Amino acid sequence: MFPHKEKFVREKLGREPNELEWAMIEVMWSEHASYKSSRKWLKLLPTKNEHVILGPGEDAGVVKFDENTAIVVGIESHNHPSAVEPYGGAATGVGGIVRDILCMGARPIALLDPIRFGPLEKERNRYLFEYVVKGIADYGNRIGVPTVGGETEFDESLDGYTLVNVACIGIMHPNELVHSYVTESGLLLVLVGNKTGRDGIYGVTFASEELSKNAEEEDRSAVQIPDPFTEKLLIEATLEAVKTGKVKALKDLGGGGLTCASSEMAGKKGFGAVIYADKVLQREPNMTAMEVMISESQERMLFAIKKEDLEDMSKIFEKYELEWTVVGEIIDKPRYLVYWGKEKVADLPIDLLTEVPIIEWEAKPYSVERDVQTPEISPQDAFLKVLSSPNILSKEWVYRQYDHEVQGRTVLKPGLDAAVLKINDEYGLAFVSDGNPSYSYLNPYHGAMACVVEAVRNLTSVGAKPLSLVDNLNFASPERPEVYWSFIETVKGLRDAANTFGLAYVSGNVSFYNEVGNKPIKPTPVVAALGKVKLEHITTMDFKDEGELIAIVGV
Amino acid sequence: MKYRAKIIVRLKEGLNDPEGRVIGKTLKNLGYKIEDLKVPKYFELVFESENPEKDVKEMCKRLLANPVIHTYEYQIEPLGE
Amino acid sequence: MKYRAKIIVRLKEGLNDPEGRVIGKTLKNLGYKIEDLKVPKYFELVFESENPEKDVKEMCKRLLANPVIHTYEYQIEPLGE
Amino acid sequence: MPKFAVIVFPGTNCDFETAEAIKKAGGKAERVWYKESLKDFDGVVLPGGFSYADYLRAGAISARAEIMEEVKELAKDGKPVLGICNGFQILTEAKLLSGALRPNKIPRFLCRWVYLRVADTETAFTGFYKEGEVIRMPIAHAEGNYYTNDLSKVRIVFQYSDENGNINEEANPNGSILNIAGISNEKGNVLGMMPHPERASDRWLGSEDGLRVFKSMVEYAKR
Ligand SMILES: Nc1ncnc2c1ncn2[C@@H]1O[C@H](COP(=O)(O)OP(=O)(O)O)[C@@H](O)[C@H]1O
Repeated sequence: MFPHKEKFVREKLGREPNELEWAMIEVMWSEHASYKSSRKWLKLLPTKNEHVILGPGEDAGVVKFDENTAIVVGIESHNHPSAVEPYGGAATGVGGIVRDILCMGARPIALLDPIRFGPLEKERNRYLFEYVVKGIADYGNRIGVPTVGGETEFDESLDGYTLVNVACIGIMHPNELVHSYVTESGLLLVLVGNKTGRDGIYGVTFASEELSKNAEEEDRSAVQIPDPFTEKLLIEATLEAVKTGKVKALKDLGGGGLTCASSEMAGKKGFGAVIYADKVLQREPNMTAMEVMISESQERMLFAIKKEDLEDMSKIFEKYELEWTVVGEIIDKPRYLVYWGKEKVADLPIDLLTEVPIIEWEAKPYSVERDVQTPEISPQDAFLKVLSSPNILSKEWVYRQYDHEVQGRTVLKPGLDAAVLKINDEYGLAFVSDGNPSYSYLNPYHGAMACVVEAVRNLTSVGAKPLSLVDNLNFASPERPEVYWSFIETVKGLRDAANTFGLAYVSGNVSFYNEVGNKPIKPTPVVAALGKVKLEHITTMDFKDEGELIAIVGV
Repeated sequence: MKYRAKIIVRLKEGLNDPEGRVIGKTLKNLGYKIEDLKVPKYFELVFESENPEKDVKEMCKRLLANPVIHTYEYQIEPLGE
Repeated sequence: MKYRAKIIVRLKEGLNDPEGRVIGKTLKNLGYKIEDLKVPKYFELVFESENPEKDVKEMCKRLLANPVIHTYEYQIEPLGE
Repeated sequence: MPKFAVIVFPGTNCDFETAEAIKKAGGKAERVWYKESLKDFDGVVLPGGFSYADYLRAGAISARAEIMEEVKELAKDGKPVLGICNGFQILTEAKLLSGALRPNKIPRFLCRWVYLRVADTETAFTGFYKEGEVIRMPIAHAEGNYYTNDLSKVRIVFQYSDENGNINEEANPNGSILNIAGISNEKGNVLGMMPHPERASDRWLGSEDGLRVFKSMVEYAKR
């Protein structure tokens, strides 16, 4: 997919990579891991202001709430896996974003789930809807992180498909921030959590391609069985380990598995790594080095710690009955070496994995305000039609299945304009997500702006002052010129709207290749926003008393 | 005709099975020498059909199992009218 | 000796089974003529034992079934050393 | 000041806020990992959550942990033992309370606020309530449908009701017999309840009705 990839790699390496090396390069160069088609444009987004402690670039963003409190926030999509296995796909989507928050050193305290489906008239769409919700519920509830809001939307264009986005926030003291990269050599790399199996092999490349017609039957390796039990133990063990101050770097294993986590951890500041792949605990017999290196088995975390701290750390992992092994070491040369027993099975310059060239696809504008027919309909009928649309109906069926109160912080619960979580005795954090693919389809630039504006309006409706934003960009294949153009327009819209409010994006996610049967989805940017509100000043949307005046303010 | 079907839905070989693992471990802690424990899904149904085998297969594909991660097996016995 | 046991844990007669009811209803909505659907719990285990029958009974009593609401049945087959 | 252990099993997830509520009610609270000991405590709380992810049956696996032997000793000594949600499920599975908690009548997880009628004010946990009082608390469970074949062994403490304290089918969120939301043993020192009093112990979270469960427990433990 990168036109001169093979030539580039061979020239840089001075030889032909072996099979394992190719596999690792393949994974790291996938759209999902490298952002090669989007990186250039994402640079347009504002990412700094007085609230930002850490912007995009690591597993999640960090926002200052007050002197003693930092809020970590991130958003992820799990569209492809959820379309083939809604329960496991959605559940592991929750697991992934929760670990992203966790690996900054923060306790995950709330989730939002913007989810989208085809029309409910069809059996397959109902099946996807029911099991996506069940997957999110079963996972979020079991790990004790409340799902406090989200969106549920149905649209013709998603027939047979689903967009599952999940945003998560965490809380920590600013001093507890742990980075996802190392700044010294000699550290041990310790892999903690679930054993590694053959699941998710080539998951990232899967997420970087269109779904085939027979996806359901074929893609067993692309989905994983969720294990919220282990995730919950990982959360507690990781937080206990972080509190000791002995965790030098931390990353969760998601797309790209061990290859991605360890190479990014080592490579970011110019170090390298040796990986002893055979030391990775394996769930299935006869696994190869390649399978171990790129498996996307869930519920695993990679810790970088000093040799002398290994014993203390291992006690924590063992207290929580988690399995762990030392799987490698940080070296001061920028190389990436993999051993299988005594045999060296891969030897690459690390930047061949971590510094992937960008791609720019052809972008072709389509005429905005596409020629849609304005339906001939009486105001009465239109009114009824709108009110009876599943997009307007109460989403109670969804959020009643979510524990939205666990951890004892949820002041404003689902069903209102935004959720509010109590952060201390005086202040709360408002959290909301918005997307509107119908607007984005008609005019991607204005549609993107509308997402930001709506999120900000929802924050203000509960009395909160906006703090920061994250964005999740769900698009079809960037190789389609009109899609790529709509992507660029969307980013510009996000940029301009945020600048208007003086807001910054601290984290985000891009998911391309969302299509089924050769049909692109509508451009679907989703924005999640954080705000700060004095508990005394929280407002809700219900009328409070008879005789109150009703006014509309605005243009 | 009426039939009774017993359907077992299993996770495909090699997939992570946290529930089986946790229950197996608990039995080990209670002193039993468990080598392997699985908790497949199990359905018993009584239904009317002209074509029971086709119906059962379909029910598995459409609802009871997900071919991406599951295999299934079934037994059908006639129960008379 | 090694054995394989298959254990089925059922709700006692007369107790309603909300899960079975919902799955049954969903299948009816998909057009099948379901008269009854149950989802007993089902365990398959491989274990070592001197006294397999006693062990399986005990495991059921101590963990796998709750005597307040469940009955259980099992099959055991030897697997050799 | 009486000191309570809040037991943390793998998968327990309401331990922090439960400990907070106990402190707010005037007690000392310590989170205790299930491998540790319960010596030196004046009472025990088994908080909500998903111990062992609810695998097998909610509460079944935790109920077989060694620490439950110590909980039984404490209960025998007349000290207060409170099980909330998953804690209630564990107490029934451990036979500290009779009956069983079955899947909800609509077999899904259900998170919402309910009204409860206080049916028994003589237990260690209800001293601060008035008999027949109607209070508000949230529930959040998938297996809260209480069943027993021997009602003579239970003291009904809380029942799901409507706003006015009527016990009826509409007010029953999960199918429990007699709308039971909480029961205690004969002595009144072991209580299991599905609703979450710790989530109703702060005015910002919607109600402080639950705090009195902990206040009553603290007061009882002082005796
Ligand atoms: N998937 C979901 N998960 C949790 N809460 C949801 C979900 N979908 C909708 N909600 C909640 O339902 C309420 C109404 O949602 P929505 O119709 O999107 O609101 P609005 O139209 O006011 O933006 C919000 O409080 C929202 O958080």
